[in-house]
Amino acid sequence: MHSDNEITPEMVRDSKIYQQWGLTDTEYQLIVDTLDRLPNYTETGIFSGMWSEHVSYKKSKPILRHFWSTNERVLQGPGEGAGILDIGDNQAVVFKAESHNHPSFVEPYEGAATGVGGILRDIFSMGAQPIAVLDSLRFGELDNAHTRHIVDGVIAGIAGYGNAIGIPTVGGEIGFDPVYAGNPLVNVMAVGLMDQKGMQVGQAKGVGNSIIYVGAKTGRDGINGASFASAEFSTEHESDRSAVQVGDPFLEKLVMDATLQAVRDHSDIIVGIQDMGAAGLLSSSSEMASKAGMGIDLDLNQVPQRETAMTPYELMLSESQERMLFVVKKGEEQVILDLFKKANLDAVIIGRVTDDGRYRLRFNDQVVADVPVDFLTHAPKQDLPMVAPKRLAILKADQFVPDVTDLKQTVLDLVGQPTIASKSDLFRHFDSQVRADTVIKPGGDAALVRIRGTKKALAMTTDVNARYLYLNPKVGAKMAVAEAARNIVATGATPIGITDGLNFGSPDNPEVYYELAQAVDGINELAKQLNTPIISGNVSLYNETDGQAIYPTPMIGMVGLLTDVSKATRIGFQNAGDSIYIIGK
Amino acid sequence: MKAAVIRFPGSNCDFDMLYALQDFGIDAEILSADNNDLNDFDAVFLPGGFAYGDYLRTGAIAKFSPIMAAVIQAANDGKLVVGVCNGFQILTEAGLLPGQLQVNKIPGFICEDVELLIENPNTAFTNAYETESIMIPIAHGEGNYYADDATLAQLEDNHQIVFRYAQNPNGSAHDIAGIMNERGNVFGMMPHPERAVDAVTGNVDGQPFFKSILSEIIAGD
Amino acid sequence: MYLAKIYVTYKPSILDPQGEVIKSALTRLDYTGISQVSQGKYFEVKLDARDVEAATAEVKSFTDSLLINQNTETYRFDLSIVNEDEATL
Amino acid sequence: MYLAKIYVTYKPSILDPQGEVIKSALTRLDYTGISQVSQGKYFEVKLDARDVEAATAEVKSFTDSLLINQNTETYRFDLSIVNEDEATL
Ligand SMILES: Nc1ncnc2c1ncn2[C@@H]1O[C@H](COP(=O)(O)OP(=O)(O)O)[C@@H](O)[C@H]1O
Repeated sequence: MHSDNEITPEMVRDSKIYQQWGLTDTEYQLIVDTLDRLPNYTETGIFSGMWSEHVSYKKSKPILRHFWSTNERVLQGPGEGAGILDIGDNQAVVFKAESHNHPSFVEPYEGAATGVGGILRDIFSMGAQPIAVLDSLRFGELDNAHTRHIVDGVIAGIAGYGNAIGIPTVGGEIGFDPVYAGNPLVNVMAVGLMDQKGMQVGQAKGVGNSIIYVGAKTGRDGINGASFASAEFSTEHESDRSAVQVGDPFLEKLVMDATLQAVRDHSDIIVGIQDMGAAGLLSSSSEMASKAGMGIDLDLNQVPQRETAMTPYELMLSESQERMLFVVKKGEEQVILDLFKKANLDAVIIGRVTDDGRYRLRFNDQVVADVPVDFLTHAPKQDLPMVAPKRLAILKADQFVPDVTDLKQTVLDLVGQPTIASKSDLFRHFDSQVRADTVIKPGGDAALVRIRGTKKALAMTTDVNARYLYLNPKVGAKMAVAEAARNIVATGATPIGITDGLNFGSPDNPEVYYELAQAVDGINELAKQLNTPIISGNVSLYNETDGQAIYPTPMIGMVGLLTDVSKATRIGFQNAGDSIYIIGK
Repeated sequence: MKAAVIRFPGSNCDFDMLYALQDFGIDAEILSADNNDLNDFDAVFLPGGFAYGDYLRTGAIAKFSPIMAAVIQAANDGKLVVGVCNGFQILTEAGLLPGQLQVNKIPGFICEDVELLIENPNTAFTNAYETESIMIPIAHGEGNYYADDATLAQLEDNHQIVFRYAQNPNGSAHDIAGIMNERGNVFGMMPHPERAVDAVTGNVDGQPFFKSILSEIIAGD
Repeated sequence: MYLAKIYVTYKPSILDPQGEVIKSALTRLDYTGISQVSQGKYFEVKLDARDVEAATAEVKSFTDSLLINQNTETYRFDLSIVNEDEATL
Repeated sequence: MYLAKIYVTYKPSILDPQGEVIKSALTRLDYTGISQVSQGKYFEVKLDARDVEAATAEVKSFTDSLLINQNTETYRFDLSIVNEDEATL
């Protein structure tokens, strides 16, 4: 087993191990220059984790910056676990989307299940009670055993987690196209409800305050096999490791209930809450410190561990599920520790907030990392070239003119397509009614969930037709927003906000980068017209197989507010003799 | 007159049940499965969910939680004991109701409205129904009722089968959706009547279930 | 320290839907020679006990009361002696 | 006819939530000597094959591709020869 003693900073430099972890020579040199010394093994590892696209958004940020995310309702825009909108009566709605595309391809059940677990943590770490889950799924054509296996696994995974934790899966959308055969998309969105006074943010303020680790023990789950150094430095068997996280919805239910109770009863002593998502303990702790303008000092020996002989690198990068980080006022820790203990959960103080702006890790009585936290959390931005895809120049708007000779047959052929056919065989596996608040279940235009104790209800939907974006990224993106808004309006609700899941190919391809920029432009344009700010979202890049990118697929998740739930409109015709109208042109 | 809704770690329909009871004017509260005393309560409800994760077998771990001795005592005292979904599974594991709930015949969780036939209208759980068939949602992966032939014959003979599925969704023996004990005070069913009490959700077929229970509790007071 | 390996299966009279589903999936995948599949549970439990008799009694006791449902399941088990700090399990 | 008994367990690095829950239930039930519990799956599959080598290859193949999740699970199996109409399984 390797330790930092064995692998010297010089070895890290000379072996260029950092390249396998995803750091470029330029980035490595920047670290050397800024630290004014060679980073050691652990430090190199944490920079590579924090500076990955997945965590830093270094490639997409220049585009995402343009998102319009302020209006009279916005209480929290992008930058926290999830965005928050005011819905009156001192209540707020919280929502966000997350992708789990790659894990779901490797291991459909656990990939999709942990996607649900992760997005729910984003919601309850804000102090909100999750009230609904939605999904947006893309698979290859349903004509082979492998795709069926993925579809079945993903559906069972979403059901397995959502049903067990007791949050209804109320809506979603599913499409099939050969471009997704080697790269399915699994996006999940969660919606939560909170009292505005319970709002929590993920910040580590106040010198001396305690960092408390809560929930599952840390194992080697999700430490990226490909970039992991074991091949070079460890004799341990690769097959004993797992690149895929395993979810435990039962544990997460306990963590969720205890977290919400802590927020309800002890908001005066809780300074911040953050879930451990991508790059686990590392990104959650460093971002909390950086946002607050503070430093942090962690003792890794205190981290509850599920496996033996874990290194600091592994402890920091592990993506074990069902873990949270709390910052609690100095001297008040016992209250929180007791609360979690009562729920049979691990809760331990693992460190303190400092005022020196350093990110410092200790292990076995040694300092194993000591770097400026702001530097760690701010990857050098990259401005990438973009160019309009060639296909757009040769496509004419009227290129395809359907030749319909037998209307009846064409209609039958169309409704026989899996993408168009009813999805009830799939969504019947989701518990859409637990919590007993679901007014409109899957099968309608948008889902509708009432807010108990009020007359209000929240409408929610996920939509995108990626073929339109393939033909015109900007117009296609606008159409996705428009479709979502139509679905919301069809329930009687008024659209109030958007989250998104931007699924694209490699940003290093200037054509893909162009698609991303155009799609964001399009979303923005329509969002402003509809007064639906984009308050949260997720980016998933590198969705390619054999150099072939998926269609640009920016999933739009939209939420609407219905002030009087008795006015809800449903999809079915209500009475014989009612008139039927077509609205629009 | 007071009702307890037992919350096992992993219960997730506890509030749904509580609200449904309260909507019918029943004084109800949620009680953790760590308690061991039900003396103050006249009726006990075991709600749906996944008690202790149900990893081993549904209800298997829950049957050993501290509250269960008190639940058994309450049942023996003639108090109403009602289990819905996971609650039904726990009651069978604990031996308060015969049989066992197995994995659905076609494995997989199913959530949809199903038609139930009211098989015995003269029970504490059905006496307010004026129709013979109702729609109630199911939401389970292990609702396939099994009991040996002798037990099934006994259930039939004693009119202990309270609800049957009109179209069997899960492979249950004799299309069983809900049964009670011989004495008629312990009852379990897989479908969720507490999800069908509020007009805004589009289904009120669960209302007479709670009205029946309410009148029974009042009568017993 | 003892290691009990406990094998739980359905009683012969009980339908095993998972086994059926697996069998038909295998047949779809062209494993044509398969005539029967049953799925059960497998537990490994490490326990301390005075002697083999005590360990055997304990395994029987907790398997009967917790690990299986006697309505539908049955089991067998082997017991072996293991080193306190043996890593595998 | 061959009978394959296949024992599936989690890889050592994988969290086994089942095992933990069962262990704490057993401890609550006063089985105090128990130090570790893991829950796995147990399959019995009856199959026809030309010879032991063919049967072994087939069991490996379908276990890898269907019965286990290679990311998280590992397995071992025994093979025995059984009578066509042997009742038990
Ligand atoms: N496409 C997007 N549109 C708007 N906001 C986004 C988008 N992608 C990410 N964000 C915001 O950036 C922040 C970081 O996102 P992410 O890394 O996905 O969150 P997490 O911390 O849960 O991993 C979040 O506040 C998120 O809402």
